[in-house]
Amino acid sequence: MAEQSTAYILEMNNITKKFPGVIALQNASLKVKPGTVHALMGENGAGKSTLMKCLFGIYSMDEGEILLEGKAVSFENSKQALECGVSMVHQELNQVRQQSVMDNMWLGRYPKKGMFIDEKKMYNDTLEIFKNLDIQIDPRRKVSTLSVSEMQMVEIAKAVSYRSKIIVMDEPTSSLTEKEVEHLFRIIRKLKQEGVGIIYISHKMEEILKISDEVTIMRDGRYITTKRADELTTDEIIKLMVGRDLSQRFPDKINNPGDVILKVSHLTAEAQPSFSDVSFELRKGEILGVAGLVGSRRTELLEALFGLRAVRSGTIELRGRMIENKSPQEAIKNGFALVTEERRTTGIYPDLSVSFNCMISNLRQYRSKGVFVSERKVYDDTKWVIDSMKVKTPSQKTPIRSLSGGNQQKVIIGRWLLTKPDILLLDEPTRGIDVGAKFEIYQLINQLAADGKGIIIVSSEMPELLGVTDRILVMSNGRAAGIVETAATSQEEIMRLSALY
Amino acid sequence: SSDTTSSKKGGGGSDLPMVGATIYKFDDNFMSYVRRAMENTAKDKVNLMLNDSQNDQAKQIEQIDTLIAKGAKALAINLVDPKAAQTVIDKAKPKNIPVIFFNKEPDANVLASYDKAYYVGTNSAESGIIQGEIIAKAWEENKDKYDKNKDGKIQYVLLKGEPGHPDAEARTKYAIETLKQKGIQVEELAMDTAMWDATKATEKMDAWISKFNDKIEFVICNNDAMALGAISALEKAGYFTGNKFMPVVGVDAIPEALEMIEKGKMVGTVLNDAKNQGKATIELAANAARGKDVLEGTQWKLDDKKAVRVPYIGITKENIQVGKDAYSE
Amino acid sequence: MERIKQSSVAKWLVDHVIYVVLILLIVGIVVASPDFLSMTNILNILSQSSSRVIIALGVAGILITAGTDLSAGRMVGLAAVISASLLQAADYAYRMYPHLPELPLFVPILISMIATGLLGALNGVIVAKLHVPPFIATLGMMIAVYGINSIYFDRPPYGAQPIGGLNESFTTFAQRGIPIGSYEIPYLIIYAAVISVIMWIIWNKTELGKNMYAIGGNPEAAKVSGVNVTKNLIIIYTIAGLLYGFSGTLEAGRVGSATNNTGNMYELDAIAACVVGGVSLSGGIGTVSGVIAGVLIFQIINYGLAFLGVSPYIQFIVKGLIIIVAVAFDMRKHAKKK
Amino acid sequence: MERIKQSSVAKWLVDHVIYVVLILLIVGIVVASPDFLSMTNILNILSQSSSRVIIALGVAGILITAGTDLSAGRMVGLAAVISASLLQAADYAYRMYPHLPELPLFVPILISMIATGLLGALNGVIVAKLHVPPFIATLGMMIAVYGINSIYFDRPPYGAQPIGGLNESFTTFAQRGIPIGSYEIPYLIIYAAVISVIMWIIWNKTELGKNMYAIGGNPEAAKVSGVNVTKNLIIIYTIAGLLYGFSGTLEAGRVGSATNNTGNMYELDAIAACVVGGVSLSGGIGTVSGVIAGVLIFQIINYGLAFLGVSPYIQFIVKGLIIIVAVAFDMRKHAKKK
Ligand SMILES: Nc1ncnc2c1ncn2[C@@H]1O[C@H](COP(=O)(O)OP(=O)(O)OP(=O)(O)O)[C@@H](O)[C@H]1O
Ligand SMILES: Nc1ncnc2c1ncn2[C@@H]1O[C@H](COP(=O)(O)OP(=O)(O)OP(=O)(O)O)[C@@H](O)[C@H]1O
Ligand SMILES: [Mg+2]
Ligand SMILES: [Mg+2]
Repeated sequence: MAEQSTAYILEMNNITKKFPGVIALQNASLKVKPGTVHALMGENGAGKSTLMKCLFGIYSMDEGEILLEGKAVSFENSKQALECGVSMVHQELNQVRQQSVMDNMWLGRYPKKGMFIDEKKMYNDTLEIFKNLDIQIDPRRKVSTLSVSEMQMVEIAKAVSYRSKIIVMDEPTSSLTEKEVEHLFRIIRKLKQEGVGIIYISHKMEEILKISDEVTIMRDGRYITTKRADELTTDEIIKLMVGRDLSQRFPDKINNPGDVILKVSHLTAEAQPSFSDVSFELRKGEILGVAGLVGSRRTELLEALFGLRAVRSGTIELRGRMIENKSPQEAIKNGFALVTEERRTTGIYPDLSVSFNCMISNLRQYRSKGVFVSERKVYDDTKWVIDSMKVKTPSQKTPIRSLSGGNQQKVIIGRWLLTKPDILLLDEPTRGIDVGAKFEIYQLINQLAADGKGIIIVSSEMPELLGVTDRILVMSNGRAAGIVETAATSQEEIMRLSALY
Repeated sequence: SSDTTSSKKGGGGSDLPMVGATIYKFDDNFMSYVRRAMENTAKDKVNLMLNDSQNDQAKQIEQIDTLIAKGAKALAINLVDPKAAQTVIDKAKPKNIPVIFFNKEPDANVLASYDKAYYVGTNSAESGIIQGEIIAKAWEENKDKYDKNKDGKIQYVLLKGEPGHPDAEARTKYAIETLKQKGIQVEELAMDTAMWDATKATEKMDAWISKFNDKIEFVICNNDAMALGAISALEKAGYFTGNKFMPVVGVDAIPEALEMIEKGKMVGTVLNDAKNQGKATIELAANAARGKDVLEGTQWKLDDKKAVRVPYIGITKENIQVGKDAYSE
Repeated sequence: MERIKQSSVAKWLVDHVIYVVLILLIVGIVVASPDFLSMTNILNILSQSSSRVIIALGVAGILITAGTDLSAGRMVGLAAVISASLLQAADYAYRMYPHLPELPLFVPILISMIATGLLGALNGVIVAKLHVPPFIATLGMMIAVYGINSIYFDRPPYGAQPIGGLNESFTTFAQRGIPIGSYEIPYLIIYAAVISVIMWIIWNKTELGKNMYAIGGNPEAAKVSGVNVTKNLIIIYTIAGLLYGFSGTLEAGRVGSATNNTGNMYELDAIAACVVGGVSLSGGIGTVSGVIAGVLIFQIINYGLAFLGVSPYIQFIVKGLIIIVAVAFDMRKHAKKK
Repeated sequence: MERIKQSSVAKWLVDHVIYVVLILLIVGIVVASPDFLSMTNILNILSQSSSRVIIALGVAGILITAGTDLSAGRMVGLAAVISASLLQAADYAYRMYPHLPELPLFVPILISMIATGLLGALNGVIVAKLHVPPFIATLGMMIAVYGINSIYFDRPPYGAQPIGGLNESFTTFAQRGIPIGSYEIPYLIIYAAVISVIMWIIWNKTELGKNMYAIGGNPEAAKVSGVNVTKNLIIIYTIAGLLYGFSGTLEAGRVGSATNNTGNMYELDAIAACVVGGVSLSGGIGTVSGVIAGVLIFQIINYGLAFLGVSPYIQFIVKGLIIIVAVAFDMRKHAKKK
């Protein structure tokens, strides 16, 4: 018995955790060997993050035991966890945006010289860590000026820098490009060699099979099974996660692009540096992908189309009519919808209910008797979102804050679908969404396109772009590097165009 | 309009000597009359710079710094906190600037410590004493009506101004002491602060009426605003109609209180003679600013404490005209 | 199943702890003084709470947008002074406007409400258009409104005298009530009830209300969701201004007089009552019933302590402690380690 | 290259607009009254700002943690009363403690600071341990401290009399200064300068300071990074309490007397000065130099308006408007559309 348990660096046995109205974990278990990458998989809301938060002292578990190197532990707070050699990359970015990168790196463990903080050491150590990990970010920059992917790299660097025995990575690659993912994998392999146990949570199947040694699968808060990664295939994992077969990753295309509905010509942003001289056309019923490296200004392009960002020059033509979209209200009136990239800052209303989060963009349609909002219609629409997107939530009244990350994302997509847009702008729409739900979202996108909507998807997942779009606009350093037909292109061509400027 | 601060806007340029004045609280109803009298007296005599100390002694000290920096030839100071007089003198004395304190009296030894310091005003105790006298007189004359429980004692409730405020403390203390000195037995049913405020007074009175009902025989208020608030609560509870009556007294003789006295809803109040306080203050200050003897060409006399005393006057229905005259111009 | 039911009662209690506090408070006072539980006291407390509820509902709307309003009290004062000055009885000797005919009641009320409504709108413009933080915008407004009110108030011939001698229709409007049995249900309570219902509808049933919660819940997201943040904020601040105006006229009528200091610091009481009633200062959260409960708690503390005859200084200490304890108790629903 | 340089000057100006406002304000007053620019006036303004800077620095630390402190003013009052009561001259007739020997200056200062420091710590405990929102915790404290102070203050034999007759060493400590040429640099300025330097070091060079910014910027992040949020908050509230205590003794000494009303509403001025000086009410942002600039702006407005002889009521209006305009101006650095 004793021998067996020392084989594991971490054992979590029969963990149960209840929240008001939901049982998030029910006898969940996880056993991690040193020097391995242990993938933790499950649908959105399966309880992966909750299990990790119990480990890290953020939540206290109701039942169960945690053994770290064979010794029972139960951390009161994150400080204890960190001190005992457990560190974590959090699913939701947890940084103090007003402070510098190095302030964030050393938060909670500042190096000191006498009474005072040793800024110089902080700077040098940060630089050292970044150099080791091959990250090019000035440690003195304010976090608020970083791009999402840069923030994520800083989070990873920080977790690694604790020199922990266990590193939990909860969807570390959700905002990273493939190049950066490769980079992360190099870091992980190095850590593995040093005997660190890594718990890796991700919804990206390719990554899992590539990097992990063992896979534990959870469903509905319960432990399902643990298997060696090389014994598994993508389809098997999906089957274990979802509980049924899912033979295809992408649904068959059913849309037929028609006439041009949106014509963007020589669009240039007001505040430079940003995108400039971007031209493209979007047809009715077409799904247009936007590819590019991080920082290639794809997000800013969508923001400009939606009236969130001022335009210096260029035109937007909707069905032959010049439009301006000076504000989101105007954009919505013109039939645009935008699912933003940063769910937390520009998407959810954390303390408000799922139902509120669904209906807020669609208020005009709920006015029944004159000025009053019809509860009935709100209820029905919310129900539609929950059912058709398979949102896991205890009720419509639950604050969205307590939903799992992926489920929050589904609600936001649902919110915009309710507005029945003609042109749907999606910025990384499947970030953090499980395979099953992704399939459902692709199906929805297909259906919308088949109904004659125009759809623009910004994505950093190449297979996704290749799997669902009709054409792909490749952005490079703020400029349009080219537009390719999806059926006739390849990953290599897109990569080449991305690096054009 | 009355809101000009200096009789010559901008101050500096005038060839009249500058008198710097601070008012402890500009919108205090009594001080607004003193102020008006000061402004009227100051015309063509001095260049008067008025400051609103907003009931904050620290602010007043700062205003005095400003006035001295601005070149005031004399100061007319309505202290917020009478014990701060020493600090004022410490600032004025080295620069040899005369100081006329008014309305709030500094300690005698402090006043004596600077030969160019004077006082114009009453003493706070007097308003309490006069209020006590009004109560005593009304009580003796209407004992059979007022003494509801016929025990010969006044069961009173008292609405106090801001605790710690010199006027509130003095009025409370001396009104009751005066009654006792006159051999009238008193019993305090309740005392609470309504912070000089009519609204708060109404609410406290609501609670007391509900609690004591007919046990209350007298309502004593540190000022008229609270008296009016109390009357409002009493009216709501059915007083002043039929033969249900409650004697209420205040201090200040504000117009509405006079009206209430005429209507018989209030027994009396105490008039503080604003016109003469303001006039005397400026006349003394003007003389001081010119380096003359402070009393030169005035009707005033100094007592042994270098103080000009302007008396309080008790106002009841009998001499209501005295109160009204204070508002006729 | 059994267990779930049990815990859902417990959950209800925890979620509505503020009502529990309210009841405990009443029980406490009644134990100390059994005659507290009289119809007179209840009506007194309700009518004293009425104008406060109206102010608090105005402030609460702004708090829900993650704003704040420090100018509330001064606006109440302005409205009180304006309406009192226009509603003095014709035979009163010290009228501010000696030759003004007696106006029908609604005219001065309307004028007051328009004045404070416009100032409220100005608050909204400063916050929403100039992006001045609400704390500063309304602090500046609070100071300036006091200045304006003082200039209006402190004028010859009577100077800074309380404006009294209000005409009968006005005092009736604010002081009397509907006789029911041997009691009179004060009109004040009815006004507060009507306004509470209107606000409940606005908050829960209209686009404006939903937008209000959205703006407070996440302003960035609201912008992306197509909420016209500027317009909605201005409307919300304007409504608050209108409520202050109405409440100010009630204050003048209720007390029978007004000064430029009427309403001083009411905003602090109102904000505190809102927070005690569960409105979040960081926005997005709050209910009409919570606000009403918060105001009642404050008023019961005030009234109860005076009724018990607690010495004034001790009253301050007890009041401070009750506020803290009540909210600490309420916070337990969020605070337990998850 | 040329353009970049140019725009970086513009950027600096936009980022430091508050200093530009300060200078514009001074220029404005000097134009209206050229004799404003005298050494006396400058020293007056600086010494008047001194105790306010000390209070504002205490409040600012709390604001940076996304808290607030409404009890600051009342704590200042408590410290003023305590220190005044212990520092009355031996020959003064109305001493609170007739038989107390004249104490060395530091004893009463220390006692006052310990009292307010403990109350500050209590604020911290209520906020950090009981999770009461800072607004309510410190509102309750503000009311309770006033009660406590009043009980201490209003005692036999002299009752609620302002505490005066302070001994010479005390008034010297707060009213005098170091003679330089024909002027005297008030000690007050030196105290404020020393405290500002200390606070600058704490905020920028110590772990406590970094944690303070982190707690305000993102409390979740601070917690998961192993920051002991509770402990740090309690320390920050305690430091604020200590500062209020010191400032309170200075107030008593400067004014030469103290009452239970000393310090009333100082917190509002302090919070406003902090915000004008760029401290964010939502936490995480603020600098010592900004706080000092904020206090100076307020004091220059106050002093300048009085110096110009603007009528008091008009002063309120002008002051309110300047505050709004200054901050609106400052906000332009954030508000520009992307
Ligand atoms: N603080 C909370 N309060 C209430 N319920 C919660 C809370 N946190 C999580 N839950 C619930 O617990 C369940 C598990 O959520 P968790 O975040 O662990 O899922 P996950 O597996 O990480 O999903 P995802 O892949 O979407 O991140 C969900 O049903 C969620 O609604
Ligand atoms: N160098 C930078 N400095 C400051 N902010 C940046 C920088 N690069 C990117 N950002 C911010 O990050 C966000 C995303 O950037 P951008 O549009 O350039 O990238 P993207 O290619 O769209 O990335 P993604 O595909 O991940 O959305 C933008 O809001 C932008 O303001
Ligand atoms: Mg998760
Ligand atoms: Mg009797």
